[in-house]
Amino acid sequence: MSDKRVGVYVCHCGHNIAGTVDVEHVAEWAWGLPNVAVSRDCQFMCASLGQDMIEEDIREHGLTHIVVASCSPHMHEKTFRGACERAGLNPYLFEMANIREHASWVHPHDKDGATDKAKALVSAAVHRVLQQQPLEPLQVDIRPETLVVGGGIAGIQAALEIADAGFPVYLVEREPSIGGHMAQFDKTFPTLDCAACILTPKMFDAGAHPNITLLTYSEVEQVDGYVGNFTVRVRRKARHVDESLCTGCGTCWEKCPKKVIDTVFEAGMGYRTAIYRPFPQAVPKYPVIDTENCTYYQTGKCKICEKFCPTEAIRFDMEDEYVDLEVGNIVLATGYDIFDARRIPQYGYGRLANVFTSLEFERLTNAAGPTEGKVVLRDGVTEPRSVAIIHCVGSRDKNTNEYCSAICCMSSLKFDHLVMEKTGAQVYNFYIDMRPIHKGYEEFYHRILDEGTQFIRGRVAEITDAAHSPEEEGKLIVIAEDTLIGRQRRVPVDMVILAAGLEPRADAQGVAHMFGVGCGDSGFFTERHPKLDPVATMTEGVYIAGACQGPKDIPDSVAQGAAAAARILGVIFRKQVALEPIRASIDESRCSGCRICNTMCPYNAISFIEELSVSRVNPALCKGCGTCVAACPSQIITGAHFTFEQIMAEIDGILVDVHTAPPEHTAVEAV
Amino acid sequence: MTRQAYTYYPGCSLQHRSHAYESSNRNVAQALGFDLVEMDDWNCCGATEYFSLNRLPAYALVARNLARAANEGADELVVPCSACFLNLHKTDKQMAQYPDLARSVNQALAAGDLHYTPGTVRVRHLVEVIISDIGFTELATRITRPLYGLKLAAYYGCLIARPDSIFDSTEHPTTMDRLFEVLGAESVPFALKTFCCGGHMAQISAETGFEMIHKIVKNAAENGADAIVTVCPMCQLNLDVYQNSANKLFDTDYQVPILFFTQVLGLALGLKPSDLGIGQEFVDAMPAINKISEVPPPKPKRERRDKQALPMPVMPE
Amino acid sequence: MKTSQDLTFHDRVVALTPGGEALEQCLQCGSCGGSCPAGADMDHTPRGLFAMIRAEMEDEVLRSNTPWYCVSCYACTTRCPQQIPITDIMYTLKQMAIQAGHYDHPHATKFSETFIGFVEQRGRSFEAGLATRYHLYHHPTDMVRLGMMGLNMLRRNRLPLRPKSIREVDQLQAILAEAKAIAAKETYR
Amino acid sequence: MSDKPKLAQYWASSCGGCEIAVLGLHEKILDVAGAFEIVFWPCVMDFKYADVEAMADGAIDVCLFNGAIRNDENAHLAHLLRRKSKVLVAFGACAYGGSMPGLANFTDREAMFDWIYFHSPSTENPGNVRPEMRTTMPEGDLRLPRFWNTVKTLEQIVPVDYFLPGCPPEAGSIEIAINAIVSGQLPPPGSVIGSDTTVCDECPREKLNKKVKRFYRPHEIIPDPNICLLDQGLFCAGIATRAGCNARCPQVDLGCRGCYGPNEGVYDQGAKLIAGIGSMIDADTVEEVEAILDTLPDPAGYFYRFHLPQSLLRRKALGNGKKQPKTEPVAATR
Amino acid sequence: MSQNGTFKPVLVGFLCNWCSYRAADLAGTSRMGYPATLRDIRIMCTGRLDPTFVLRALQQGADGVLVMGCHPGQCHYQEGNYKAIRRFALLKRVLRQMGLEDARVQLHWASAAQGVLFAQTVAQMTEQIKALGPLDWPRHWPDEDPFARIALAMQEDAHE
Repeated sequence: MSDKRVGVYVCHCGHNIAGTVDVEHVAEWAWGLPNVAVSRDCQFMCASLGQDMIEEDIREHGLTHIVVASCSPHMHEKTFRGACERAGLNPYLFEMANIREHASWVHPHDKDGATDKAKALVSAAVHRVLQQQPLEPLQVDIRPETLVVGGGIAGIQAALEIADAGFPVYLVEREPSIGGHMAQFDKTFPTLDCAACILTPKMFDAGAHPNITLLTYSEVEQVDGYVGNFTVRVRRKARHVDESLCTGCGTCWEKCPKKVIDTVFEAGMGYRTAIYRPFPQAVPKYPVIDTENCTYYQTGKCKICEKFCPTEAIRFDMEDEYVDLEVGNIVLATGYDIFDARRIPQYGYGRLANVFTSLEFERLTNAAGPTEGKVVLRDGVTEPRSVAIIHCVGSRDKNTNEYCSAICCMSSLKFDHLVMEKTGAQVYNFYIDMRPIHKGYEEFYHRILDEGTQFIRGRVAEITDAAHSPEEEGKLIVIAEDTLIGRQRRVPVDMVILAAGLEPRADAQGVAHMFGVGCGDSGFFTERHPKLDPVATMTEGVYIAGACQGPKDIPDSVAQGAAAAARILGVIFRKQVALEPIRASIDESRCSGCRICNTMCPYNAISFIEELSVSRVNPALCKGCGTCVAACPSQIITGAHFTFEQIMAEIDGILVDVHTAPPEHTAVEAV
Repeated sequence: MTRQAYTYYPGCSLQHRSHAYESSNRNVAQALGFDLVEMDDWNCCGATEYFSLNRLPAYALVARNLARAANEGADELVVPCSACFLNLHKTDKQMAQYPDLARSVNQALAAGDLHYTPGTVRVRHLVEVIISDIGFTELATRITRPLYGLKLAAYYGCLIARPDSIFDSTEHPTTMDRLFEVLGAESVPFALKTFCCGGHMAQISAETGFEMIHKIVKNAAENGADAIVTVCPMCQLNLDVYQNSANKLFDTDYQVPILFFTQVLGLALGLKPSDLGIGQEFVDAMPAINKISEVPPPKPKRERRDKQALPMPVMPE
Repeated sequence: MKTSQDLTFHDRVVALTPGGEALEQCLQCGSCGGSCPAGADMDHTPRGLFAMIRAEMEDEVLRSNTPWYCVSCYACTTRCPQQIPITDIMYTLKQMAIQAGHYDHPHATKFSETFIGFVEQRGRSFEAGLATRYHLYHHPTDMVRLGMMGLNMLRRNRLPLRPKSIREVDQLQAILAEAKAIAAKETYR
Repeated sequence: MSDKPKLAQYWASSCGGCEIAVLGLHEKILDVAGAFEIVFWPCVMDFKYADVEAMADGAIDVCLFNGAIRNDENAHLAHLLRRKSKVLVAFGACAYGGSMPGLANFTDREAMFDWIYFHSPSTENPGNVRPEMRTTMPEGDLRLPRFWNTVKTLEQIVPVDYFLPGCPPEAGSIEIAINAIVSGQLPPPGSVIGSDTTVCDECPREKLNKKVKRFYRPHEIIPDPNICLLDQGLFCAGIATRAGCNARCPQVDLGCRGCYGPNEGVYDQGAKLIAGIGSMIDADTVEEVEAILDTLPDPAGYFYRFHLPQSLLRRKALGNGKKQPKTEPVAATR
Repeated sequence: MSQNGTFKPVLVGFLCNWCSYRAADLAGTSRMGYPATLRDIRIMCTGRLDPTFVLRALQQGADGVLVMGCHPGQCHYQEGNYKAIRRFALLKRVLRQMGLEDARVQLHWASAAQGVLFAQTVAQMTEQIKALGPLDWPRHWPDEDPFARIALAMQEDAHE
């Protein structure tokens, strides 16, 4: 151990650390730690001056290990590893002590405590670094194919960007057509252009692109492998229509006698047939048979579609197929679900007929929707003369979802305009705060104000049909405190639109699990860094785009789709990617073959070699979590960079000032 | 499965102004084959009053009951009054949630040689006990006199629906409505089923109280209810005793009798109205009871769906 | 340990309410005021009161009739998107108003005090006594109407004239005395 | 005086099984007798402590010390033999890890005496007799060595050169050790003489993917003779126990007891059993996990059966974990 | 360890890299104060927590050990925290048998967004440990052998 020479650098971070922690004292004290050959304090370690100092000391003082006490390793570990590398030192012989986020910033009123803690953390890092080994990152090749999961606007954008750059893309969509939620909308804020007009060309491009393989009515079932080399199993649900023969002429669905409520595309507001194409602009144009509702599958009779199909494309015996795709990178763009407004029973959705959700209203107002764009009450004929739009339904509410759904203010303003344009009804908006925060949004708000909408600042307490006065009879009464006047108000209206929030897809947890990404508190997929890395995830090679990452509107979804594509293109062009060498390895000469570790690995990186009766780790599959390392009762699995010896040294180091001395001899009573 | 016997906390109201509830509870319990064993030397829960005056004594007052019930070896305490239920339940819950509170309360209890460990006694409302422990299937087999033709408004009041609903929802519970259907009666739509009866408001600010009472009675009457069914002596008192005062204030003449749920349950079990304390109410219940028919009403025809109408949102079962 | 003098009014309200910290999270959305069945009679909506608490308007808050109109229905509490225990805060405000001698709405207090007087004395409430004593002192003009009602109650066997007591009144009184003693020196977190 | 190396063997707090184990070498014991001059072995020959005290320091070439350190006498002999021996071997599980006597570290002296002399169902003690360090009799004072609160391993008292694990050490292991000593080809001091893998390596049972929904005690099921006992829910410490015994216990349907102690490099055998056994639990909620663990009573007893005094924590907390004031003797707490 | 007679506990924390370490970072960037009692060690996942680490920390003088990871269902490695739950439950049982109070060793969850929860957890545990007093584990090995101090010291050296 004597030939090891540790350099310790304690950062002031301006006043950030030095304001609380006695930085000079810590640096002085660190001279006394084992093998410390250099200990200095510095204003800003991350600045070039600080980095240069490390490099010079390595060269001049022959330092073999480096400790920097500054901020979180999530902030600058890479920076300092780079400095070590430039000076010819293996970057894994560097260790960081987090004395800013974990000390100075959280103990501002306890300078002594913060200084003691900083000393303990520095000591821990010094003890640990002495045990660290040089490691080499793992280089893996990147396949050029990309999988995009989800054919909404974010997924379409990502697929097109990559395909246009000349690389193959598989675009998987669970519904019969790509298009996503955007295809359900009529107008888009704030410009009020028609959603179909701007979406359809993109859908067509995606469908016709030579580099894009469209896998609609399909779902990913299994993901194996790692960045550059994923193997993905996709289930292609049986369409029961032979795509090579179908011309999309529409005879089948025109003849189909079975009508069912379309809860997906029409949001429960309209009907479709058992063999159906969700909407006229669908891509691909082929219909599917919904076997749960098709009369033939229920009773064995009917087959009318088959009879009328001019190209004999109907295939009742078609079965689900599986295809295995080899891809280098994955974009998750699985979108969102709309908040189920029944979870706020006081708003009466599902009980009071004329309470609609925003998605229902989108269909109502869509020229291709069930009412051909007429805004009417649930009876299908009556035009409302007064409409209330309730903001923040299932958003900003600890009882449902605590987050802001980001799009409801703007879509409510859009509804205001559409209702007034189509019916001339008086519109009331009940809101907590208005948040029109992007370019052109505030202007749109002003326009709607000009158009004569009433804005009542107050979260709606309840919506009831229990009238208290003649003018309330037969109406829906919206009860809220108008917080601007501090009085309770009862506003009778004909129609209520609930601006329901956005939620993670119901199966988001399962999808996250399958692709190895995390879900935050809200259930949306977690990005690698909320500010600086918003489309990458903790799993190398898996990216996220669109509303699966958090509520967002169309422009943001498109931007994220493109951003994910740009990240992936960068990786594809590099052809190789370096992986952190934090990997487990088994000393096979000492493995007893007890197989405790075999069930531990979530990535199936551990296999049991029967003939040798030992277990083995596939380093490319291992993600370095260390659960097998902890499990091994023989202690012969090594978790690189988080070895037993390193962590034990860190524990001893962190308690350097409280190491319990051998107990003093105490008098013992006579027996 | 129902137990043989439950430790029972009747509460003050059932001892005087709501005898009817007490007698119907006892007789229904007997008919259903379980005992309500009154806990020894219980004291008033303090209603909503004590918490307004002095927080800690209020908790201590309630906790004395919990501690004594625990000392009796009870792991459950069945309460028929919603206010008592809330106070007992809330004290137990908050003592568990806030250790500081539990410490102070137990410090006070120690003056009476008592101690209460939160979570020891599960406080339950009688209606929930009957519905969950016996269950609809079993209840259906016990019905000897179905309440055909009787239209009832299920009035839950606040304190079993909130702050923690003992049923399905804090806003629009439907469990008791299902009970009425099991009894053969019809449950009418009732928007104000969890709207407050006003509590002590009728005493301290009569007009405020009467307005609330009037809203509830009006909504039930307009939906065709023959009677409003409650689970709480306070609700019954307000809606019943002050119904005419409220009528006077609003110049209406609603006459909707207010019954306890054990009274209608008792009727369906074949008990005599007099055994159920019917007759003690201010708004006479007999006209409603006389509406009960021997034969089930004809099934309402399913309305044909209007071709133009839009589908209602699909409700999951 | 801070004493009440060191704390702001806001802090004291929070400290005296189990779960009261949530008060700091008020969004001023008005769900409470909209939900309140007695809201129309309140001089300030609960939301307004919370803003006043934040603004340290102690005097106005404790003189407000709002807490006294609270019917303890918990509608605001369950609907509050920030899960503020509003009903419990109303209890706290009533208690603080009484201690400050600030309330301008003695009916409710006197009703509560009369009610609790019986409970403290006997361990049970006493309806007949409550009605007569409370109205005799505070609403003597109402006695005629009340007398009629009392008679009706009596006729229906709903108004026993003899109060009941619990057996171990001593135990209860000892507990309550101790609780009051603790409450009197209630320390603030 | 012969030129043969001088051998001593001593029996501190232990059952004596280690002594028998040496005899278990059968005819090879004669080789031992032939190779060494036995200078101290109270179990088989008459020696007095004074004989040892009279030796020059370092006069003994090899001392095989078995038994844990339980009282002043054990400690005295440990120091004495250390001083007189060139090579001190902690022989067997008691000297190495504390073993059965070490399980007393789950309690303390007072509680133990109380139980043994007063409360145990098999105790009959009409005179309320209890051992005292000093008893005055007409003939004079009788003295007993002081009985300690805490059992220690030999290494916790004096520096030890080699450790020979096992309860008792297998004849094969003893032979290896003796041969090494005789031939002078000793491993570096401080080594444990034995294998550096675990019992599973020697166990012929077939190992499966370890997931259990409950544990069984040996009387509850008849195990499949070919399948790993742990896979069948029977506790076996083999996964975390140094190999060397040829998996004796698992071979006869009995889960490994763990007597060979932790594997090479392991600080705490119990911790490794917690990790290993804990990893097998097939449940995701705390409630389910607890329900499964309810079927494994006394985990600390199982996991530290042979090595409690040697483990990281070494003994159960005295005084309920509360720190005692420095002035008060620790032994006074119970 | 103690200043002016007040006991300031020393807690060793094992924080998972993805959730609770980031929660601690967030507590820092948001300047949420908490007592300077916790000294944290980063591990990639609570599934990496070797029970030996906890025992070592207690043996080396920690008054308590706080293990924190991602909420169940939110593990970066899918299910490492479930493995932690299982091993931890067993560890707790053993520690209980060793006479250790439950509050000394705790397992909690905090997502990367829960800086507040992280700070609260540290504050709460600090209070609990303060109430229990110092652990000072080696004092539980009353040393009756006057020579043993030397031996122990040598042994400690051997481990370094």
